[in-house]
Amino acid sequence: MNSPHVPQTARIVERVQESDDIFTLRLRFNDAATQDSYRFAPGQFNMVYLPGAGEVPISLSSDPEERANFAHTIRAVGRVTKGLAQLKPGDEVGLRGPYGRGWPLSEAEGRDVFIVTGGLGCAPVMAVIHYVLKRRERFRRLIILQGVKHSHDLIWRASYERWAQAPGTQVLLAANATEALWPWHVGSPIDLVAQAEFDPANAVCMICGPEGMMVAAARALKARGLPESDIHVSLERNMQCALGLCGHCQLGGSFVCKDGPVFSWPEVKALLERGGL
Amino acid sequence: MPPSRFLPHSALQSLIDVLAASGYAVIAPQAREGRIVYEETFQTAELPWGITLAQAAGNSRTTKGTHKQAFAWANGPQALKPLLFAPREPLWRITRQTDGYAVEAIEPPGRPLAVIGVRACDLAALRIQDRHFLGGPCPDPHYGGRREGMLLVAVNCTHPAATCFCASTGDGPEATADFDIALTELEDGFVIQAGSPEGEEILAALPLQEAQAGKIEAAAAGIRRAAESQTRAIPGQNLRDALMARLDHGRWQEVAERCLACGNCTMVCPTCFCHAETEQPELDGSGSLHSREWDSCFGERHGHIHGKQLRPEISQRYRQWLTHKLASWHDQFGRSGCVGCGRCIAWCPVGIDITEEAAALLK
Amino acid sequence: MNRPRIAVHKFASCDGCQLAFLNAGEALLTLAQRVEILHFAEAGWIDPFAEVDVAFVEGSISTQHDIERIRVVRESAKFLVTIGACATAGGLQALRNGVKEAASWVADIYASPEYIECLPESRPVSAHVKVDLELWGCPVTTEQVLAATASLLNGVMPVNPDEPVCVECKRRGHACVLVTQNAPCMGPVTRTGCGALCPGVGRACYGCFGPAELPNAASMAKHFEQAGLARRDVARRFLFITSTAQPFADIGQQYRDKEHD
Amino acid sequence: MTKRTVNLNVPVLARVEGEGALDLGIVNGEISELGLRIFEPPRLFEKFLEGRSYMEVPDMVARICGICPVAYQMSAVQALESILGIEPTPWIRDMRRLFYCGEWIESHSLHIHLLAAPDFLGFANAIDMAGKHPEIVRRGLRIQEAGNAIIRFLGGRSVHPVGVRVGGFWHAPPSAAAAKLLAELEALLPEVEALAGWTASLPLPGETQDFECVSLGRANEYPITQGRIVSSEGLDLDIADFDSEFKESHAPHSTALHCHHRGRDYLVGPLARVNLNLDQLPGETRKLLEACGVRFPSANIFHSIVARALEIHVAFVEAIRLLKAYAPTDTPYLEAAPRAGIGFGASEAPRGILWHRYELDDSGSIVSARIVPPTSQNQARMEADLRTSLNHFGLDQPEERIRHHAETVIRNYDPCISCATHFLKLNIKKKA
Ligand SMILES: Cc1cc2nc3c(=O)[nH]c(=O)nc-3n(C[C@H](O)[C@H](O)[C@H](O)COP(=O)(O)OP(=O)(O)OC[C@H]3O[C@@H](n4cnc5c(N)ncnc54)[C@H](O)[C@@H]3O)c2cc1C
Ligand code: SF4
Ligand code: SF4
Ligand code: SF4
Repeated sequence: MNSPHVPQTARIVERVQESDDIFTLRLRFNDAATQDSYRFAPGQFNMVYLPGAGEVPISLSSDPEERANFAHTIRAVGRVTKGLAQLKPGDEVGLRGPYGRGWPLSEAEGRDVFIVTGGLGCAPVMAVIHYVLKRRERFRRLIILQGVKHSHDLIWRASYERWAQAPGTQVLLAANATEALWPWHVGSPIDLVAQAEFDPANAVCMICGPEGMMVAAARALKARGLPESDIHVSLERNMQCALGLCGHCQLGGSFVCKDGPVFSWPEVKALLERGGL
Repeated sequence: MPPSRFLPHSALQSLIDVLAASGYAVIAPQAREGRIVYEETFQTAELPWGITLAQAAGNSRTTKGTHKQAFAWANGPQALKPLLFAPREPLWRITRQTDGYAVEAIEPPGRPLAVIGVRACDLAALRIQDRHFLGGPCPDPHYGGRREGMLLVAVNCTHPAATCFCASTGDGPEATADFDIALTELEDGFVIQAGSPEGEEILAALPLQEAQAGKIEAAAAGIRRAAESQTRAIPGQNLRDALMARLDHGRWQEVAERCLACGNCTMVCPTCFCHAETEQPELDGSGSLHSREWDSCFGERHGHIHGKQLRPEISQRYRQWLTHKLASWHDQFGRSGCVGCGRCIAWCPVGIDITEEAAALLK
Repeated sequence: MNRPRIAVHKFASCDGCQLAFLNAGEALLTLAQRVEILHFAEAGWIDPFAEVDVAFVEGSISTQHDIERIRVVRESAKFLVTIGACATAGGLQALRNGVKEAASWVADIYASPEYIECLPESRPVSAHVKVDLELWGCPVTTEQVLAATASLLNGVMPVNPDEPVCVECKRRGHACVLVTQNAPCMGPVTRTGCGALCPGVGRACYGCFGPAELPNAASMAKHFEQAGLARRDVARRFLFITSTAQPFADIGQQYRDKEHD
Repeated sequence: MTKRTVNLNVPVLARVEGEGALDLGIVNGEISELGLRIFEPPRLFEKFLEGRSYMEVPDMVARICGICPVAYQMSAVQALESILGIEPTPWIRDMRRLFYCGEWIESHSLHIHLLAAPDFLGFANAIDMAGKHPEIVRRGLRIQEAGNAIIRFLGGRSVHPVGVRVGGFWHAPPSAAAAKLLAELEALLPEVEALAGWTASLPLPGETQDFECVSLGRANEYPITQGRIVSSEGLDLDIADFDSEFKESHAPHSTALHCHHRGRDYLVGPLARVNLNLDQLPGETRKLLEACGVRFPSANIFHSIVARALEIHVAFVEAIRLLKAYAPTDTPYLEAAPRAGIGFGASEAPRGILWHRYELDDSGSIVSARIVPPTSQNQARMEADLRTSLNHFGLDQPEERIRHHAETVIRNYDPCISCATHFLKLNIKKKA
């Protein structure tokens, strides 16, 4: 039986501790043919299976052009992710994927790309940042707006600093609480939307983070004149199967696992603004 | 439609025998512990002869009546759903190897079932479940495996319960499609009809009689009466926009005071498909079993994302259920998720009535 | 590699939860191979002060000595799991809590009450020390305890299902006793875990696994009353095996206090 | 030390298995002080039974003991049915006997293998013993599980079973479940037969003592669920008259009550039962008994373990007989309107007579409850035995050996104080 429920084994080739509780696993399918034919788009995710514990949806955080392996950047928060955090290079996990609809990158070509992330949201958009930076000529300005709860949650700080220097790139960082010598904004990332330099008539915005923050960011962007249809968000819902069968990820008429996780703002606006759905 | 014929009660056993001889495990209704269940059956004597069913909101009683029919009741808490979408089943197993793990898919036990006594509402629900489990980009092999070999013997409903409202959803009481054989029960036997080549083949092996016009008319009248006798109704077959416009209605709070968040309505609903996956690691560390089980949008797991419960209130969970069933279902399946079987009304311990709630919301 | 060390401690209880281990059959031998058991009096290991990775605690805290002992257990364990209704909610013996006459009961029963040391209330372990995992049930099942252990051995926090009994009842295809018999079944507000045993034998659940995740105890109580139960009988449904667990405690109290309304 | 003896006719607490300790004083080579202390905190069951409905009693009293909940349920329903005027049908009586057999098998096998045998073979616990004798321990665990399976068949689970109600059982299990269980039991029977001989072959201490055996009897069957109270000294008593012959007192060093027969200690439990009911043993068990080389009645208290193994066999033979004849019924229970009255129940828990007395008011609420469990009946006997056997053993022995012997003596009774089974604090005060 060829069952879409069943994961394939993959091996950890590298593990990087990004912060206290965030780590990146570089993985490779054990089966060479599977690895060779594996393709994904930024914004898509895999079901990562910790043997004996269960599966969790995790976005792909590496560049889709890398063929030898791919990466997941994971925050250890609960049962499965804390278990995944204990794995070492050489250990095996199970994987199924990729699933879902990724970011609208072809739509973004030739336009400003505005990336807004909050909290843990950075991982799913990391693949986009890499993607745009590697193909810089295809896009106009790149604005990266990242908000974290505490400044020490900011991972890849060196990268942000480097990107901030790159031409046509603006980096805006905010933290609600900070250590000494935090050179960036203290407070909500939404405050920084006003400082972003982009052309609302010719930009695509991609937002990822807690729902409340996404709602606030979308409002602020709209206030800057960006049409709602150019705003895209990546959603999180409980996912058991990621095949559109288990019903846990439903939001209105959509299954986040297959119709999302990336949605255009008008598709989900009404439901997200209300909450409890 | 091929012509209707007649199967006297006395020859019903031949239907079971022919099905069994064709390799099917025969599942048929039986009266047990106050309700109707669908279980493997060998003898017509095991059928609920003379049983009547009285249902009301939060209430279901079977009694032994004086009549001589086997199908003079509306439905039990479950029919096809557990036979196709198993309440709990293993999906795969891993075994620890010296270096890593081996993963092995677990096949569902393959045994073709012939189900006698399927109602029109059950067939409508089946079409939805078929579409959900088999119609998407990733068809479910477990559901699919069971569905493939299944033979359906429908029985038109002549005795709806007070909780039934299939006439208003447009799904019954007559089975009009997707069955292999359909029966309509009369005093002394059944008007019988094939709905597929497989059904036709089975019929050919039965000692059938010519159905006289009187019998055919009596059968049609029975079904007509069944539709007319339904007292409940859903206030409209497409409530999508009306309900989505009422997400802040005060009724949600009101129903939440009564609703136990027990999930019974979702468990008995023939169209509900939610399930969760579970893991059972071996104590000796040698491996682990991964399974799935029915789950409900009234449970914690359904709205859990780490650090947050998306629907912490009973009002939100009830709203999720009702708006999914009657509103967003239209986006997913092009129709309402309610087939009018009334199960959620009868099996809700506190008798919450979907037709009444929908009506109150529309006010 | 060192095997993880475990201890099983007993406080005021019937011993039934420890039987989850002792009745495990072959799995008991497997367990003893995977872990090092340092303290488990009923099974023959005595070292109450041993430092362990996981301590399982059965029984409620009901004497001053118990309070001191549970603190030691907490300090010497990395992970503390309560097993059963006594350790998790005070147990049936917590029925004495808040009863005015309870103070005189010891004197009524014992000839030399001065020798009997006993606090006025029987309380859950969590009332005194931090608990890492609470396994409900009176008693806990072997499957529950071994699944939790297997998960911990795997380095992962165990899943602790909290859905209502009804969901499991329906999975198993039992007849609903509320709907078919008007029986005062606690299943809709009770945590799953037993396998829906009571409805499975045709009787009402009496709530021995404690409250489910989002129990609407008020509606349940009202329903029992409408179904013909006297208020004191409604109170007794909630004030039973896990009488200190919320919201059972409040609803039970409410119905007991207003017995004659 | 003076013991105050008090007659208790007020409701009495339910007892406990729990923490036990032994206080032993030795002066000039003589025992000056000996007290088996049970200090499990009291749980006051009999008190909070008051005011509850009679229908709740089986679920409540089960919680007194996780090891013998069936016994508590069976004594209780007997007492309550006698008040309500319910006369159980043959089906109900048979199923109660079957149910109870499950508990004997489970409890006896657990005691033999997990608690007692390591003493005789020199192991600290059964897991260590399994290292050397894996097949013995595995056999024990299998037999124990068979007992649990019988309880589950009628009760849903083996600890605090839910299948019992006043009047009978909540439901009659289907025939298929009975057939499956029967097959399991039949397959295990040869192992059960081997077990008896194995217990008799253990290096058991040998001395005999003089004690009175008390059990149920005169029921035309091996006593399990019912009977009159009989003894090796000719007692033959209706269970309602228990108080006329037996007196409970509170020893200050213990949270358990001690029970005496006419001021003397006495023995209840498997050895007492076998000694008093040899003529009621099934033929197959008699054959086993004769083959095992131990002569019954036996005055060697350590033959309790052999008696236990023989009773496992009795329970298997009975369970197989009852399951072979099993058919579900439409009336698994009888109902009666509540009424006021006083009723008594006594059955043979694995550890001996478990006696209950209840008073109901006319609405069926409990007015008072009294429970006398076997462990409190054996308490005085255990202390007397300790005195005798320790003297015999030699009080000049090293402390460690005295302690081990004392523990072995206590454990042999299978007292239901879980810690007395393996957690014995011995305070030895030796004076020159
Ligand atoms: C499309 C998508 C992409 C994601 N990408 C990333 C990522 O790149 N990096 C990252 O760190 N996290 C990501 N998450 C969140 C991640 O899935 C959760 O943090 C993780 O499931 C928590 O599991 P847990 O067992 O550790 O937590 P627990 O709280 O113990 O959760 C128990 C179970 O609930 C489910 N669950 C809990 N939280 C979520 C959630 N947020 N989404 C879906 N199911 C959940 C899982 O089945 C989980 O095992 C993503 C989520 C989604 C839906
Ligand atoms: S919603 Fe209720 S009436 Fe409609 S199909 Fe489901 S169970 Fe039947
Ligand atoms: S509507 Fe009824 S059946 Fe559904 S969750 Fe609420 S109380 Fe339970
Ligand atoms: S159904 Fe309820 S009372 Fe019965 S065993 Fe389960 S949780 Fe306990």
